[in-house]
Amino acid sequence: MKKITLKLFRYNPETDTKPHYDTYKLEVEPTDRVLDLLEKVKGYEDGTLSFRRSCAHGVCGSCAMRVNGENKLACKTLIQDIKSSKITVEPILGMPVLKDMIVDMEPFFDNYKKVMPYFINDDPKPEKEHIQSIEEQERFDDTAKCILCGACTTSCPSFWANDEYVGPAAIVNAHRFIFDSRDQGAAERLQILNDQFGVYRCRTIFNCTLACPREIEITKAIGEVKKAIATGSLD
Amino acid sequence: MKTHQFEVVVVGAGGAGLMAGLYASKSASTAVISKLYPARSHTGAAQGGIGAALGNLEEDRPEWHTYDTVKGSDYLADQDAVEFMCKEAPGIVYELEHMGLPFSRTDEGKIAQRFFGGHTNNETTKPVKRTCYAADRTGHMILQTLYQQSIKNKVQFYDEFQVLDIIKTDEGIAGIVALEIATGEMHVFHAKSIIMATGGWGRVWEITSNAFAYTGDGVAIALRHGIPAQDMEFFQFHPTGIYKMGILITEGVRGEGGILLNGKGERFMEKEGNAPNVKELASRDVVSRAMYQEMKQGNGVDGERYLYLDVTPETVNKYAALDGRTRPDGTPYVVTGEEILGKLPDIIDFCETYLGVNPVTDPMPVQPTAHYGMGGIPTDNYGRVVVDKDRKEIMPGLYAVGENGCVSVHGSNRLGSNSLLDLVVFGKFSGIEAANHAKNSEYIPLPENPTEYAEQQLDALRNADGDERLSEIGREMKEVMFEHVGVFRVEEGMKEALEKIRELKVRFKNIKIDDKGKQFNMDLLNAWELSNLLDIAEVTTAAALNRKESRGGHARNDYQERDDENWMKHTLAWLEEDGVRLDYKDVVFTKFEPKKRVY
Amino acid sequence: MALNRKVGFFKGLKYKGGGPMWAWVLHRTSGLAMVVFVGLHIIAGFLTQQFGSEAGIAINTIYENDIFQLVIFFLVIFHAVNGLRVVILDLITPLLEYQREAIWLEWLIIMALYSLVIFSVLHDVMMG
Amino acid sequence: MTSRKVAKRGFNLDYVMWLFMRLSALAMYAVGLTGLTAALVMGARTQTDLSTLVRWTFFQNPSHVFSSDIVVLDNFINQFWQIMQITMVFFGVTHGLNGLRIVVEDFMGSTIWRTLWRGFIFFAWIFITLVAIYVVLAS
Ligand SMILES: Cc1cc2nc3c(=O)[nH]c(=O)nc-3n(C[C@H](O)[C@H](O)[C@H](O)COP(=O)(O)OP(=O)(O)OC[C@H]3O[C@@H](n4cnc5c(N)ncnc54)[C@H](O)[C@@H]3O)c2cc1C
Ligand code: HEM
Ligand code: SF4
Ligand code: F3S
Ligand code: FES
Repeated sequence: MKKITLKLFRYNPETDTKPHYDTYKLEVEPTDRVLDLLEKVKGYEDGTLSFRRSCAHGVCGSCAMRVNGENKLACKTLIQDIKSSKITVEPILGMPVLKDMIVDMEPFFDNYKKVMPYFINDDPKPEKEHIQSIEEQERFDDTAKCILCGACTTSCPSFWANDEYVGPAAIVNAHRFIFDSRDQGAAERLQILNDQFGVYRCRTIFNCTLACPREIEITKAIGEVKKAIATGSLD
Repeated sequence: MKTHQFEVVVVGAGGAGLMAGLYASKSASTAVISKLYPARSHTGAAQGGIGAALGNLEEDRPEWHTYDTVKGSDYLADQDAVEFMCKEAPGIVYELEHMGLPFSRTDEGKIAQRFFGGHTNNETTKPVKRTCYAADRTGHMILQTLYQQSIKNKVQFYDEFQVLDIIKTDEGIAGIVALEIATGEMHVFHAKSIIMATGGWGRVWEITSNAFAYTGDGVAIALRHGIPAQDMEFFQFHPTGIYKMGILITEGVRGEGGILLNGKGERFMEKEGNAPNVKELASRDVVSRAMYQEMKQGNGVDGERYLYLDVTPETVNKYAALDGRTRPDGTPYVVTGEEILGKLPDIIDFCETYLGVNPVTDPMPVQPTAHYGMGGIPTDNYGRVVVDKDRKEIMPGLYAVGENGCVSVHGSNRLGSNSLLDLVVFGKFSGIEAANHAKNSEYIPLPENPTEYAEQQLDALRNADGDERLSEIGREMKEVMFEHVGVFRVEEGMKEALEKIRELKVRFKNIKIDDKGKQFNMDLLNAWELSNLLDIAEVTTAAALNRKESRGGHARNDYQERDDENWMKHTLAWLEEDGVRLDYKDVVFTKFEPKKRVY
Repeated sequence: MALNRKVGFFKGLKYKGGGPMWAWVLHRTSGLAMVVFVGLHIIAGFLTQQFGSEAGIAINTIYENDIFQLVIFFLVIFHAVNGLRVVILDLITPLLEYQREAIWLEWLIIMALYSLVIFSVLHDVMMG
Repeated sequence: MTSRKVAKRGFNLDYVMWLFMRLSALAMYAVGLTGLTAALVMGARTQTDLSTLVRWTFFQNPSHVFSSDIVVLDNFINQFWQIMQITMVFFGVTHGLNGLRIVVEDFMGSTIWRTLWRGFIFFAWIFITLVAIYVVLAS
């Protein structure tokens, strides 16, 4: 058992005009997740606390939040991995806050949808599977891991500065298809990303890569997309 | 209140809901309604893979798959449905691949396949590589792929809308009522066909691999409308959940050669009475029970309630040599740490994050975890809800697929990798069927006040100003269910549990809801979800109490044998004012006579 | 009502992004500082040269100040070295994997160069 | 792995400027290092102070370093160094002002202020470049 102070961002649109912070003192196990603490507060202290969660083990992407100033999945952050005994939890930046930790994810999904995030191949379907070598599959394996949690885009200073930027998550998902040897939509996607608010808004700041709970090499993926636009080659 | 009209409304955007939505939207106006963003659905948590007899690595046939599934189900599955599913399997896996699903590949560039418990070559009875996978995130890839295709095909989504009720008038199903979570506003979806695909209810139990959102909404809503739930006593406990947390360690780990060891370092699965033939690759109920027995005999690690799952190369290679295991080309099976890392990246990540253990160098502490509901809303092969015991009476316009439906292809125990298959196969056919139905029928007029019942429920909760804490009731339910309606069951325990559930239901009327607002009132919705869990817990316990035999996921200490004479039948349970009413329906047999199940 | 999504500069600075984010912030600041510095310098030179303007001389006198020099040298060195890191990482994508190492290396180089500067400036000050 | 090609994309200011920022950075390194080496070779090694050395590095103009101790200024008074100076000025000023444009556009939506800033930056660019070139050629 360990004593910690939990400081939570609170905002209720129906009663508050501006946000404030609430502080709770809790006894926790070192192996508890930040999500467990939120559940504890919600369950036993204040039922109005609102946040999204579902899978509780870092695969659904519901619970991206700022934990001690850094984007994390609340369900993938253990107390023992946080150095300080004071834990501050706030909503992710750059999206409108709707209530407590809940932000409006629509702008995020709108950007995602802009890059045509779906498989395109108009050839007649083969009788069985398309043949794809192990190496060809590994080419986009990293970016196919994305769970659309939004931690990357909302940690990107370029996105904070200009929210018209499609953001790293959208580029990651474009990358997943651009470099899929079975896909035929690469040219169109690159066209979309070669835009004022496309891939060149990325300033190689790396916050995204550091924030990604799936450990996707986002900046590298963005770099590869930039290179594909510049050279016209997908290798 | 807002009203929308769609020919087909799909409730739930997991694998089953998305597949149904995709197919329905080809010919009918379709809306997919989900309380989570589609990409958050729990299908994304599925790890190991999807079963289909492609035979990419060794000989395999859909008939073998059928037999294995029937055997795995302890002969309780309806064999016509199983045959149908296993025959469709290869085609549908190719279809997923054509949608862009990034499967792992064989050296030849085909879809890779791995071992999974209970899948065998029927001629040699050796395990067969039948489970198609994308590393250890097959479910994630299926969910993403289907969501992507839905975007491509412009399927209409209503994200973060919680469905609270189906509108059932004397004439039939007229639509559903949903709450827009962001605003607290009620929406009525007037529809000709409703497809329920709301997933499972593992949150009834304390240790579970299931998401917070797995609260059995679909089944509970159906129960409240006098629709029975089938085979609810059969709930699968997966052998390998992370100790205390329940997070799943895929069966794929054992498929890749992982070994279960007890506190003394013994490989207990090879003991007589467990599974001397296929050992770790026996079907899940068998392994879970063996583990439970080990722990009960004090063979847990350090006397605690967990065992080791060991996939370190030394252990894997040692036992692979003892078993004489070979690669497809006949060379001995030898793995390296690299290879394990490549095939199970997420598992390794989970273990490092939550346990601080690296599976490539250390064994993982595991215990059985509540995983999958074999039961659900009874349906036929086209997802149509069948409400009577003679399979005659279907409820026009109502469909159920995925984990909340019960076709039944899993009987009393599901084979690993058969659920993802179930989702896409039956999702597809119910989507087609629902659209057909819509084309050939008229809208049933909405009643005067369609949201009345849903609103009553919510208001009752909102205004409940008692002193019971939601979280406390939930905790007590989960504890008693895990203790007494878990891996092993006995009469007294289940009676105690049933009593407890009923007591909790009474106490539930006296809860206190802190949040009185409209927007994102998760407090209120969690209360509503808990009421669903309580209903399901009651039905499960009542059904289990009545089934006086051991079969598949339902193992009783007081009736240890399978009793085909009296119990080769599906349970149907109705939730009524004064408790649960039970009845039974026959199992469909085609080819396979019940045999004793040995692995 | 939802809260405004705008993330102001200072709110953004509170994000714990680590080395690369601070490098970016400094890069930006130093870049802007140099624009002002070089811009004024050119104009000052022009004024002095063409019109013998007092203002031009005044501006250039500020530049002679030791403290000012220490600051501007830091900014220039940082901008140049960090800029080189960014250029290399951007143009040779596979190197992006080594970004953590790149940050270390960058600071090593900056420190080395900057100590030369400090040494030189102090030396000048001492020697009068 | 099969090699796949896609047509090169059309003109996009942000892409061009992105590339320009990087190339001009490299160009400035090239000019700067040449200037520095030359200054050191030609005597600055022993005779001059730091800020003068930096002036030689970035802008090798005799009038820019009126107090220089470098004895043989003549070596710097030729067309080669004039071209070097103009290159430096062009790249430096364009790089810097485009940097300013990027920063401004990051923090400013498509309002009238953005247009005004763009105009201001454009004229500043023309003005400073011309002035600097004049200084180079006139001295
Ligand atoms: C950890 C784990 C690993 C697994 N691994 C495998 C595997 O390897 N192979 C295999 O075959 N199977 C596996 N399974 C089983 C399988 O993944 C699930 O049974 C299956 O994904 C269920 O899919 P579904 O579409 O029915 O439900 P889900 O994908 O969970 O979707 C449920 C949907 O319903 C929505 N919903 C629920 N309630 C409401 C409501 N009231 N109103 C509106 N919407 C609602 C949710 O938002 C969600 O979109 C695994 C399961 C788990 C938990
Ligand atoms: C060797 C010298 C220099 C190098 C290597 C260099 C490198 C760079 C690089 C790589 C960028 C990145 C732009 C981006 O992220 O898109 C940049 C931006 C910038 N540079 Fe330089 N630069 C140098 C000199 C200068 C000079 C002399 C000035 C000023 C006159 C200047 C002003 C700027 C500004 C204002 C920015 C924009 C900052 C931003 O976008 O955040 N730079 N520089
Ligand atoms: S790339 Fe990573 S951080 Fe970004 S949305 Fe995907 S999973 Fe989340
Ligand atoms: S943080 Fe932003 S600027 Fe690029 S490297 Fe990541 S997208
Ligand atoms: S709850 Fe699913 S990612 Fe945290």
